[in-house]
Amino acid sequence: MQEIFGLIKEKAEKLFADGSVNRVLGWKKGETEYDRIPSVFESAEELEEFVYDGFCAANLSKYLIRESREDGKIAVLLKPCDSYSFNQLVKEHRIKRDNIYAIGIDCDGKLDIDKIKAAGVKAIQSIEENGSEVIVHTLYGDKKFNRQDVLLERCLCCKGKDHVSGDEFILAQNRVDTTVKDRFEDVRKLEAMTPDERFEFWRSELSKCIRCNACRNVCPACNCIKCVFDNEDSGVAAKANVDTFEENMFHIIRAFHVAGRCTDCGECSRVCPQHIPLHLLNRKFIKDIDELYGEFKAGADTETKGPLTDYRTGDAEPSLISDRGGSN
Amino acid sequence: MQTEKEMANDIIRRSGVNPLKCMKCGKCSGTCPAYEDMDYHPHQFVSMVQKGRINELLQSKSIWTCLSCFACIERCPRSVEPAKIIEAVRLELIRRQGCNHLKSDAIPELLDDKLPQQAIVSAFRKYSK
Amino acid sequence: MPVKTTENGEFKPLIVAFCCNWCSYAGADLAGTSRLSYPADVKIIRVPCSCRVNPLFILRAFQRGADGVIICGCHPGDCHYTTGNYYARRRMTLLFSMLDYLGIERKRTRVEWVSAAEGVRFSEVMNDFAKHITELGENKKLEDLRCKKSLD
Amino acid sequence: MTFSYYPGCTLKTKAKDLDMYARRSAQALGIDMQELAEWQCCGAVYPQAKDEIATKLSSVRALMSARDAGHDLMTLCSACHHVIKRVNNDMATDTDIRMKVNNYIKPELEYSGETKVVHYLEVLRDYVGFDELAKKVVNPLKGKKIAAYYGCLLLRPGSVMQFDDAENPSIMEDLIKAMGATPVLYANRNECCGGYVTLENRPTAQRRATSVVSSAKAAGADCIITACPLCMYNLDANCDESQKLPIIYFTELLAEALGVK
Amino acid sequence: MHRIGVFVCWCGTNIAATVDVKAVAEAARKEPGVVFATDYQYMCSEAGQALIRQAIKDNALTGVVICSCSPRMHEATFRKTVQAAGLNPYMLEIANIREQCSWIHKDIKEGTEKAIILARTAIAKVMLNKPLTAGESAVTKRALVIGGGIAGIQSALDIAEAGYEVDIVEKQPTIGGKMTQIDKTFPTLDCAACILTPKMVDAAQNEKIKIFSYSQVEEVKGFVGSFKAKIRKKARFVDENLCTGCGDCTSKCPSKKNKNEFNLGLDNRPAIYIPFAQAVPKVAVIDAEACIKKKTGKCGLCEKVCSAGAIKYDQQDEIIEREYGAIVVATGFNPIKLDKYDEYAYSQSPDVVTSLELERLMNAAGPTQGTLLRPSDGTHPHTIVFIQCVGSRCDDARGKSYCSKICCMYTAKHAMLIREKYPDTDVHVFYIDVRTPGKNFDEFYRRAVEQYGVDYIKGMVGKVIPHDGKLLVQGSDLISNEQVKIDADMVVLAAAIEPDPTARSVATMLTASIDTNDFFTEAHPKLRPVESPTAGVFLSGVCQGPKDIPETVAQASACAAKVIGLLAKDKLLSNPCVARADESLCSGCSVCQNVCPYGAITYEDREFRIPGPKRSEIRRVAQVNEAVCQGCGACTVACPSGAMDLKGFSTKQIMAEVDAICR
Repeated sequence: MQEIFGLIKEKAEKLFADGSVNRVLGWKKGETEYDRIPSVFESAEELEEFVYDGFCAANLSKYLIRESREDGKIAVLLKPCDSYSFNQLVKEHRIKRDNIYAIGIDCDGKLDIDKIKAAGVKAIQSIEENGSEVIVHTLYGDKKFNRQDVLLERCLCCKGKDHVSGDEFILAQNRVDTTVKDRFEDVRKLEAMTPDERFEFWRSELSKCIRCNACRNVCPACNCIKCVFDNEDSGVAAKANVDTFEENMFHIIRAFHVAGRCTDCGECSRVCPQHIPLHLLNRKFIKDIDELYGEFKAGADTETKGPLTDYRTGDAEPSLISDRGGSN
Repeated sequence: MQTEKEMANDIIRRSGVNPLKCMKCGKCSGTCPAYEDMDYHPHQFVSMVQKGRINELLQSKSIWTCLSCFACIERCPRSVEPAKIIEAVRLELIRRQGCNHLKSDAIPELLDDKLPQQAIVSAFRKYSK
Repeated sequence: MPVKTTENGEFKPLIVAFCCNWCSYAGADLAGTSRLSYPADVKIIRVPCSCRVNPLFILRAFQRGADGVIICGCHPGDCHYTTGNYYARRRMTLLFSMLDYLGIERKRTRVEWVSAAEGVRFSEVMNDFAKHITELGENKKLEDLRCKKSLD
Repeated sequence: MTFSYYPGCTLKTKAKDLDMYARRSAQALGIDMQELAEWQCCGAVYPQAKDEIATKLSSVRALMSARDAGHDLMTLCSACHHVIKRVNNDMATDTDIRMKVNNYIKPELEYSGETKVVHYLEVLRDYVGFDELAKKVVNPLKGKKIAAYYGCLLLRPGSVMQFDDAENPSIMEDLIKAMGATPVLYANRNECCGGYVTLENRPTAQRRATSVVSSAKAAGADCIITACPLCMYNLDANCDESQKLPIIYFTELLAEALGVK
Repeated sequence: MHRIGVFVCWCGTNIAATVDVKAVAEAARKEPGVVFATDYQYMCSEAGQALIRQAIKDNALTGVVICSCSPRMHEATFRKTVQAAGLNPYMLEIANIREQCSWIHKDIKEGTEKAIILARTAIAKVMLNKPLTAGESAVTKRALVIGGGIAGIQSALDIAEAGYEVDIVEKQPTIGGKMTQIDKTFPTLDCAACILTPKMVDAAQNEKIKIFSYSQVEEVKGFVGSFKAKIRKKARFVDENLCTGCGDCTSKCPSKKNKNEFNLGLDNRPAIYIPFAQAVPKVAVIDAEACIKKKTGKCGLCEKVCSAGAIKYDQQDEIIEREYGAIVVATGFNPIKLDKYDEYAYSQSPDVVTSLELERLMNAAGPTQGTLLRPSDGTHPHTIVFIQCVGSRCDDARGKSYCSKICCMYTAKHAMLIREKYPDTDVHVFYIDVRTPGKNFDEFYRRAVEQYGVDYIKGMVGKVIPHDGKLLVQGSDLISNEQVKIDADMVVLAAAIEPDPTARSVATMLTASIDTNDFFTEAHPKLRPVESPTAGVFLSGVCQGPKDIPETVAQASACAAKVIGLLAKDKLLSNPCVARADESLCSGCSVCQNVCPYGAITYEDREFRIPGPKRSEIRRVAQVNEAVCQGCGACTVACPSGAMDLKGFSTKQIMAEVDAICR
């Protein structure tokens, strides 16, 4: 990844030098060794702070909604999975494609600091990525991890290392495939539970919600000018959960609103301070859509009609759901 | 022992053919190059399997005379694929013990020195299990 | 919060029915004209088309104490607006599946296609749905617990 | 132009000529045919039933070897081409068969139909190009009236084989033209010769073979070319004496035209 | 401040017998915002309506709820009532306490309770009602007919007859369409030209009708009542106003070997030609690809012989802009190409022909002057085989899934005509089913069998083998359970018909919808069969689905009636309960546009103030064309931000209804 970092930086400098862009959207270091903040660099000098490593998980495409409306051209760095969100935003006319130079960059999976911390690592000084190893230097000595063991969940069911859009690509010679599980595995587990078990599962998860709106703010599909839940006129506006159903309602409707548009980038779950597995709601919709209406990958292109704005005369009836076996 | 209906269901499942798609136009039989060597013809296979008349088909000469030329599959306007049904009926029979149609000791007298290997291989695959 | 028991203590469910103006609402009218009864628990809201039914309405009804929600529209292919019920069908299928996934009883929601001529069917559908909801009992999982407490 | 090559059983025995001339011509045209190291007989008949798994394994192994070698898989015998191409299609489109075969073989990397299967003729058309081929002809077969016999296996079912227009193919006629000869069109060129039943039901095979050859003869052909050893045998051995025409592998004429016979 | 009045109707005993109407009025009066509530025996009576009007005035009501029968019964009545009292007609809600309450419940307590809830729900809704005004738009009193076949001509004639202007746009050099190529028509066997050409002349001579031949509609903008169309008039290199149709140029033209489209390529025509003798307009046209002058600059023979001076080699395409109130789609059909059906040897033998080609081979103006001869050698055929359903009723990618509907009848016609004219010719027809629903149709088919001895064989042909100048037809006879082989001289294929290839682009242009086969979709399959779902666009003829001539003409006239009904109006009043986009919330994502069945939504760039140094930004936002929107509400649910709402059924209103029921 080190050489990729170098290549990207070199490219960014060159783009500034030949004037083809006036800004670059990338990541810079935050307060900690594992905190990486999306950032707009406005000159080659500012690129000193630029960083690309295993913690640059943030999906930058959403920032383009604002940035692509600014003057001049902006270069953006897109990991393969980000390129889906990018396409989806182009499809929805939310970003101005002409003002963007999209660089597809290599990704060998992003690291989950919570998994590292869960292994009892404290007082982190620095983190070193070395091929399939991650070495955490702490005040109390080094701790080695197998990279695969500390990847974000979403990288374990990576949807592919190929970009679906981009003007140029900076890729490693040997591309690492991090896929080890089917992304619907966890959805299937939940489906196999009894309704009461599922209810308890979600009740305990969703009741943790503090309505901080981090999921909404990070989600590239949640890009409304004003969210219905913030709109006094919508009849559902609520700043905080007034009853136990409020958070259900918020999350169901949010998942419904992004259904057929969600690219499964997994940012919602990554940023949730309460660690609610929100991506399991989105994936349920994706799985249902795939099974009922044919496989659909939001953002795979910029033309295909989304499944909720399309239909077949022979579509399944809703009674399919109530006719499912089991209790209730 | 399976009933005819059960056999028919097995044949339908094994062949992957939906006989209900047939509109009974007879094009399969119209195009079949082995028609004259058959007692039951391709269109009859489709309708008899649909009706569950399997025992008659198991006795038929046709399951051995189908040339596997796929003309019926290619030309069927309803994508019914009659050749697959015929093969599924044949399998219904030859998968039973002792029902191999071609016995290996019968081979030598059938050979001539030009006969290609694939003639023998294919005959075994088609007619024996 | 609505009172959900009769004088002799039997459970009386609260059912909201969304009916499209052109087929199902007319079907309900025909049921009335033909004096075909169904439980008074069913309250109809008129919408132009089944595609006007927002998942928000359904969740709101549950939140406010409904025990069952049914959406009725024209039969697929007969939509007054040509395609509305096709979209409604996809939306509701996915929503219902999600509610099931969240552990909410899957028989509390239903979609039925009822034409303007199907007065008999409308009353049968409503009788059947009300029966199912009555069997399921009160919607403990989804109702507004806060309101319930204030009743105590 | 490098291909993994699957010759098949008959090309190692009775149809050595088909193979030999193909290799010589390929060399002349700059095609590198790399025979798969360990191939097994494809079975010569495509098992159509959904529950036939074992009979598809040898084809899948060949397909996997080609994939691992990183090449498209070239075939020459019509029967092998038919069987392997259709099994490949099953692996790509039928999840049930794919799962069962993979469970059985347990390969390191699951196989799901990635290999492209191309027939030698398709290589001539799509990779070499008939115009290019014509330029390399040193010995044009001027004046020869040649009937192409396609048979069933290369063409049908058209939706899977994707070889040529299943009812009105032209690939072999185009080859004949490229070699400087005159193609003869006749109606039975894509009708069955009855080859599969030659062992079991010779009278049918005789009737079919005669109808094919006589149709070509009536159209004025001097000879018939084919890509299939079974058709070759059948059209020759089972044709009525009065109707006989020379039956030749297309590769033999190709080698002759290219001057490498 | 809301001042709501509630009026509870007894409907005689219809309501009052199972609902305590006084209790309902009493309960309603206690609802917040209600200032007046009363009950009356018959609210819909003149006295009842007077009571409502008086109460509105006396109490300065801002909204009205009437608890009565179904709104489908009297909503319109009561709207007029409240309007007469000075209230906006949309400040009214009806609580249906008859059909959906008193008539279905027997227990008065239960009925009353439910009626109170229904009243409460209507009150909750009316509190959020907003005054709505139906939009008005002018109607341009002219219709555009796209396609000049029999369907288009008939629609145009009928519209013109009612006194309205009509433009016919036809892409060919002459109007007339497919019917000009047909020899005789079933089931009467009268000559197609004899009944069609007078209509073509009528159209040409009608003052109200303007024919744009050799032209295509390129763009349509606007909406019902006021469409704007751009028509490309292709250069024909002959001045239409000067040409007299004398034909001198065509006989002198040296470039003679060009496929004659009118005879389906069965013979040739010169580079400058008049499609056929009765063409309308009867004006020559130069085929630029065949013309020696156009290609090389040398020749110019036609210019020399033309005494009218009509030849204009440098003529350019012309774009004409016209306005219309209504559009008729009459784009028609074509037989499918048969190159994928070569088991029937269509591309291998000239003696295998399509049914339309046979029409030309039997027509007096055709390549053989009406004598049926084999295209290969010009001899009389003695055995002819007809094959039905070629490409129709197919499940595969080669053909069409539908029945082409006309083939059974025209094949019976062909068989009958051949047997009559050439009794020594054997005719065999392979069929799957013979479909003859139509007046005198089955009788016609039976005549072919019983009177003319046509041999109908139930079964399909598997292969046609050209052999020794003959065609060996091999097929199955399912009745006798045998494979039959017929040595035929000619084979005629009943090719499936498909919509004209322009259908798709015309549909896109008009935002009219088409089905998976490219046939235009009707607004309602049973009740609005000649209208497209897009207001102001009407369907005539085969563009909507396979039809024979009588059906086409009937539909064309029905279509004209609809157009006349529209053009007769001076102003169009639109339903005010339509969608509205809140620009401040719209993110321009296009999701609403994707689900709109009417193409009522377009996008515009608007400037918005934003915080920050830039102060403003341009955003793409949705606009609803209120004249086109029908108010289904599909967009409101598709829109995640709630920017799209439906007037009269707003999200807030429906939520209020839900809340009122669950209270």
